[in-house]
Amino acid sequence: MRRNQGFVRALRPGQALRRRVIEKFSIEHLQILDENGNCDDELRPLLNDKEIQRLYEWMILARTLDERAFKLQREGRLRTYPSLLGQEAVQVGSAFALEQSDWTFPSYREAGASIVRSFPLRMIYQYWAGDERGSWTPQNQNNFPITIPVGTHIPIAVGAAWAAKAKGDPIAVLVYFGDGATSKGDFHEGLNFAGVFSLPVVFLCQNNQWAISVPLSRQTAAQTLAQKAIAYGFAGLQVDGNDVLAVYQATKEALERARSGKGPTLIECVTYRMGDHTTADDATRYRTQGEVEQWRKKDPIERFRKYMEKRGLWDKPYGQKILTEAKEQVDTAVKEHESIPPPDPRDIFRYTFQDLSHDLTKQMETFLKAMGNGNDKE
Amino acid sequence: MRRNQGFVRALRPGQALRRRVIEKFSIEHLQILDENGNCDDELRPLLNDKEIQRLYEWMILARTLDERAFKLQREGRLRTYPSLLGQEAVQVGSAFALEQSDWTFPSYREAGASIVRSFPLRMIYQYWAGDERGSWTPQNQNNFPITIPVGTHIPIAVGAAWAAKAKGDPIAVLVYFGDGATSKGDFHEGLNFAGVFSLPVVFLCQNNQWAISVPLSRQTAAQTLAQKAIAYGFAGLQVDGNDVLAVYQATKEALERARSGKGPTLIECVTYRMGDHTTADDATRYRTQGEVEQWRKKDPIERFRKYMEKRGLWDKPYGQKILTEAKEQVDTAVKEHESIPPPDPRDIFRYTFQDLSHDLTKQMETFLKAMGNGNDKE
Amino acid sequence: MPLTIVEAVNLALRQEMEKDPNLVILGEDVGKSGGVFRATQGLLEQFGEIRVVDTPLSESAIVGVAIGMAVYGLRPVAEIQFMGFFYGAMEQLVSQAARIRTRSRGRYHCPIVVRVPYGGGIHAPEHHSESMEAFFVHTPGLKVVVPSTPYQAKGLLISSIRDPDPVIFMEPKKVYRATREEVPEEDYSIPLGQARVVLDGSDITLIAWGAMLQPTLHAAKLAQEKGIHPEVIDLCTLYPLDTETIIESVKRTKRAVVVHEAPRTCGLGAELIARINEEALLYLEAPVERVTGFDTVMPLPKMEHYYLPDTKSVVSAINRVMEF
Amino acid sequence: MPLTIVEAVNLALRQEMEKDPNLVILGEDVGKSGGVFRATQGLLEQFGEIRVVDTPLSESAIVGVAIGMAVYGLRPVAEIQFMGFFYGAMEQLVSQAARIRTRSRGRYHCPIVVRVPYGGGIHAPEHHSESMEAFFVHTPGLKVVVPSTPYQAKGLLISSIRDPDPVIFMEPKKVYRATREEVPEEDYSIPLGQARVVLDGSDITLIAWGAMLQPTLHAAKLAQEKGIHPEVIDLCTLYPLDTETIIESVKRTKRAVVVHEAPRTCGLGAELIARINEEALLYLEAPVERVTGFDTVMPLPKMEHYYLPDTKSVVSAINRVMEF
Ligand SMILES: Cc1ncc(C[n+]2csc(CCOP(=O)(O)OP(=O)(O)O)c2C)c(N)n1
Ligand SMILES: Cc1ncc(C[n+]2csc(CCOP(=O)(O)OP(=O)(O)O)c2C)c(N)n1
Ligand SMILES: [Mg+2]
Ligand SMILES: [Mg+2]
Repeated sequence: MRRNQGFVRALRPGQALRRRVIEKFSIEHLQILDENGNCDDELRPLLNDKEIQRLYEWMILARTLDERAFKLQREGRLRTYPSLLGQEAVQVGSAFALEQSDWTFPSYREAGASIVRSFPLRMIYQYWAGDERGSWTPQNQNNFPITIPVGTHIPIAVGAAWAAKAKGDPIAVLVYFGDGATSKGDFHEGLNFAGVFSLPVVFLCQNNQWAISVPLSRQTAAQTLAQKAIAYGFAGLQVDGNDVLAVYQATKEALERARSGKGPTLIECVTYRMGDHTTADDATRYRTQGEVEQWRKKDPIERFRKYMEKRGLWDKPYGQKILTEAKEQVDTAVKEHESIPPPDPRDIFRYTFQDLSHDLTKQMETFLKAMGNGNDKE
Repeated sequence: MRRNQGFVRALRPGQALRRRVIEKFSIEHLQILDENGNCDDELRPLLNDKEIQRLYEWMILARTLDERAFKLQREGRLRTYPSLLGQEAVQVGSAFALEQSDWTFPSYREAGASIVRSFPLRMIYQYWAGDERGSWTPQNQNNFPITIPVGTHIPIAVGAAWAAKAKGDPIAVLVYFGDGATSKGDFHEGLNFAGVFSLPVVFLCQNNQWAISVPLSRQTAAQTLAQKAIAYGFAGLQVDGNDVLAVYQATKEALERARSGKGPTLIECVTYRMGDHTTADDATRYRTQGEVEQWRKKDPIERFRKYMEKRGLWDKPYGQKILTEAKEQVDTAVKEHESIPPPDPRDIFRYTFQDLSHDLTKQMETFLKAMGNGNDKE
Repeated sequence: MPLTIVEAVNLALRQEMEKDPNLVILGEDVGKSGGVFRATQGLLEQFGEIRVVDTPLSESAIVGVAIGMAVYGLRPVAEIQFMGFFYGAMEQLVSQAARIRTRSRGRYHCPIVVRVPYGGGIHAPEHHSESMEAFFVHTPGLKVVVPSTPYQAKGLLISSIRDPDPVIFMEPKKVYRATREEVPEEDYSIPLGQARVVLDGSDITLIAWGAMLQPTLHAAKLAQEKGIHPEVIDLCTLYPLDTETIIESVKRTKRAVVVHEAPRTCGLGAELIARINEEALLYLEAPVERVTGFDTVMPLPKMEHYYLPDTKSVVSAINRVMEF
Repeated sequence: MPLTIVEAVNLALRQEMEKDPNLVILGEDVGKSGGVFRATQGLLEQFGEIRVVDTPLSESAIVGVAIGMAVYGLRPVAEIQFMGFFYGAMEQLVSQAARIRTRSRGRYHCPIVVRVPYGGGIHAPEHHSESMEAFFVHTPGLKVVVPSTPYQAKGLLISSIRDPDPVIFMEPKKVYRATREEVPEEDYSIPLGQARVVLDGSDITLIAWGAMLQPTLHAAKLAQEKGIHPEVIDLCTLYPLDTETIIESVKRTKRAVVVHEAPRTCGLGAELIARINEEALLYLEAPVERVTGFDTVMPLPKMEHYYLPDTKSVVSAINRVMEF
């Protein structure tokens, strides 16, 4: 067995007594669907045909919404937007495993997860068009707004899990982040805290191999990201992130462990960022087309489609129908979004505190007066 | 073999194919001297009799200096002071393994290590008496001043290691910190960085079981602190921190690995803080006398003395002589320290930048004038 | 009963915890040991481990976890052991706590209190004497409160706990036990955002807060003996600032001195002068003086008395302004 | 040759790296991709992986490691990708970098430069538009530099790199590519701590820095058409402040306006007003005006133009002050 490297050499026979192995750990990898859509039936999650199709339909919708966002940005109708292309399985599979009462803390790349959490498509466009109203969470939902400062939402998710446990609510918290986030101090402080108090939280790392232009090899010398859980004394698992069934199964299991008081789990989903980091990035500057092509072969949707076809759950007409419906939903969302009247400048001040402070009232009035005096900067 | 807990249950036979173990790790514990001073000769480091005695003499000096510091504080001749009592073996054993060209980055509890690094005893008292001149490092030494914000010196030590590697200097960096420090974001960012660039640095954790009143069980859910190295892809080892030979041997080995390009090592030294956190603390508020007594049996100096006696390297006269010499050294150091004239108030301004800024010159002159005008606050 | 500031803080915490089951306390050493200054003494015993939490040594997580608790519906009161260790929690505070209401357009808010002992003068080690209020005041979305007496401490802490937005509650550790004052058992609160006039006067306005109030008052008394009648204002809340009270006073006295421990440049004193300049310039008969720390690191005990404003330095500032 | 600010930064880095083998660059995406704004483009290719380091996503370690490199004898130039992500590095900056010379009594010092694009107006996502200079200026032991033009950028960056103490080099990303200006190939440096008078005038002093210089200058030109002659000062170095130049000017013009993007309260504008109050009060014929961001979070693109000072808001401030 492979020893923790380095001290192997130092081990000579007859040292058993005072130089001994005191802890052993192992990290597992889970794949249920291989790249050709062949399924390991031993592991297949208990999903009925309709649910299988829902997974597919969410992934198609996620990709459609994402492609449109990209187009809109290029047409100047959205600001900088981070594409989820290639990560549909991680996002849909994990979100599909959640109960509505569970909480999610997304980073900025999880449009695919939010729609499964029934966050309005319209508002996704609204947010990326530069309108704060797009990060308002509908009342019946337990989703925290997206977080841009990488990793800073992790301790917050842990705090929510702490509160849920203290209140005895039978829910779990799911927090999304990337491979780059695992290098941040907040990742460490958050996971460590969750371990110490054995909190109902699932840490879902979308290891898409890149942090803008920085490859995984520059984020860590560890063989896997899943093994970071060992540092915190809880379970870690690596999953094929382009296998929607594996992601679903692992997340489901981790959420159940969380809800039943078995503590946190770190799930590393191995996937790939097929697009540029954001619409403001150009990935050809730092990675090869060859690498991208290798991953295209592992496309999460195509793989799942093959599986469904084998099971008789997919045929051309069905595929066509789903695609058309997705396009329609996205069209409607874009229309709705673009017909929303511009935000009220007063909103800049209104939400700083529950009640406007004296200073803010004064600043707002001066500002509105200036606008009135033809000093409106628009 | 003990699996990464949690997913064990999920493993059913016949799942080998898609659910497989991809990584295995183990953590070792090293002890060379048992609590009765019996030595595992297979592991005994290559130290001659004189060196064995030096280790003992340094430990006696460390303890003597520490006991005096405590007394001086109680007499109001020192400010708050953090005792190293019980941690003599970790500090002396590790520092003894260093070459003079190596660098150390202490936290605040390593008076025992600094004296081995030939830091003047006098200045240790000076610093804890509240005089910055006590944190000036003698020119020929590569010791960074002590750091009080827990863990913040870790990335700095890593930066020094980075520079040494870049310059091709054949040296290693040793950074000291406690069990509490392992919960800080800077611990994570620093160790991760060192792993990614395979830097010549040794992370020495003095796990003394307590962070002020917070026990180890509140710092981590991990079975050992050594296993945190797994998260960073480098070697981690747990050592009996009250066994000066084990600490010396592990540190020596890790330093050699560092100097020969084999990268970082995390060494967890299991020891105990026999005293209060500092002279401002009262440990009886949060821990039992019973626990303290258990650890007194493992006293690092007494254990080593027994070993030396067995080897004929210790007898009463020798022990007496060493103790007397230590007391004399400490007496001299205290005298020297207390005969140092008070610091020059100008020093408050002088070291902010290489050259006094216009503002600071003005502030200093105003201040000196005020003092002159009988407004001297002394 | 007569209490010290630290006892008043403890009383406020206990009484609010009795009232509000959602109030939880978290921080380093707040439980078993009752806090390094004993501010949380007895709370673990009374309320148990779920409501009084000794945390790992993780400033960023202490504030971050508190934010998550608040978003979920609890009322966390976090403690950062010393202000010098707050820097590690700045990102959580500025990028998350202070913005949640704004960025979620009111859907979520963040009713946390972060208690933190601040300031110098207790001969503490390095990094234990910071006074970084200007950082917080400059950060949109935070309220900043500093009591100067036991009575103020209880009333202001209760208001801070009940406030729906994030509050930094700075505790002047130099005077934690300096004086005892009658503090009612009964529930009372002191509204945030209001300064108080501690001494009425007509010749010059002295503005201070926290531990600087005592030397300032003392200097005022000495000035009175010389026939100068200073008005002394205790800010109590540093943000939102009670500009009105300050301006009203300065318009009457036409002179002012601001006293704070923090480094001079870009300290809160500068903002107070800016507001006086904006609203009372024509009333001024002398430049507003600042008595502050230097633009240097706070020295270690042997020299910290040189650094901190004290009665003498306030007195000479008063004289300079009066003689201008 | 005519360069933009970002090209001038790149040129300064390249030339200093050619001169000084101890100069290393580290940060997120500074290597292979040449920086998200291309400020470090081509440096990895020319100087290799040991001198141009793509780091993990760890702001605290980026600054902390740079400190260690500097203490060991290198000259690190670290990049924090956007100022909004600087908070995570505050503890390293304030508790370590800014204090090393003081606490080691000169035995060690910390010649690091931290480059950081700051400010709004590029329709960036949340947290990408911060302007937190007041935090740095309030921290003893740091120098703070902000270029406003390509020529200034090269000369000031070279001085910052050669400076023996920690320097925060704030790059106004809004004008990174706004204008081209002749920037000499030759080695030249612009001393830190000196403001420059960009426009001579006699009626009012306008003080700005970085991206705010352009709207301020533009407003000044418009004022000239109305017969008002503003003097415009570009601070260049925010700490140490060139108080002399400011005071000398205000004493002549008797009026002043300060312009900055950062929130108003406790911004650097307050400090400038405090210094004018201290040294030129009796010369003032009107309150010094502040044209600043609001005490709110910088809005997202749809509304950020409401937040940022611009020509119109500076013009109306000039009018208010002149008509006072
Ligand atoms: C604290 C912080 N530092 C830097 C950035 C700039 N930035 C935005 S995304 C990103 C890379 C994040 O990589 P990863 O965590 O893998 O997530 P991914 O973008 O791949 O989904 C960086 C450096 C940021 N947003 N926050
Ligand atoms: C960042 C930071 N937070 C809090 C403190 C206050 N404090 C001083 S020592 C200490 C405990 C440190 O425990 P550990 O790391 O185990 O070292 P030990 O004191 O046991 O040697 C704490 C909380 C500090 N110095 N720095
Ligand atoms: Mg990534
Ligand atoms: Mg400890």
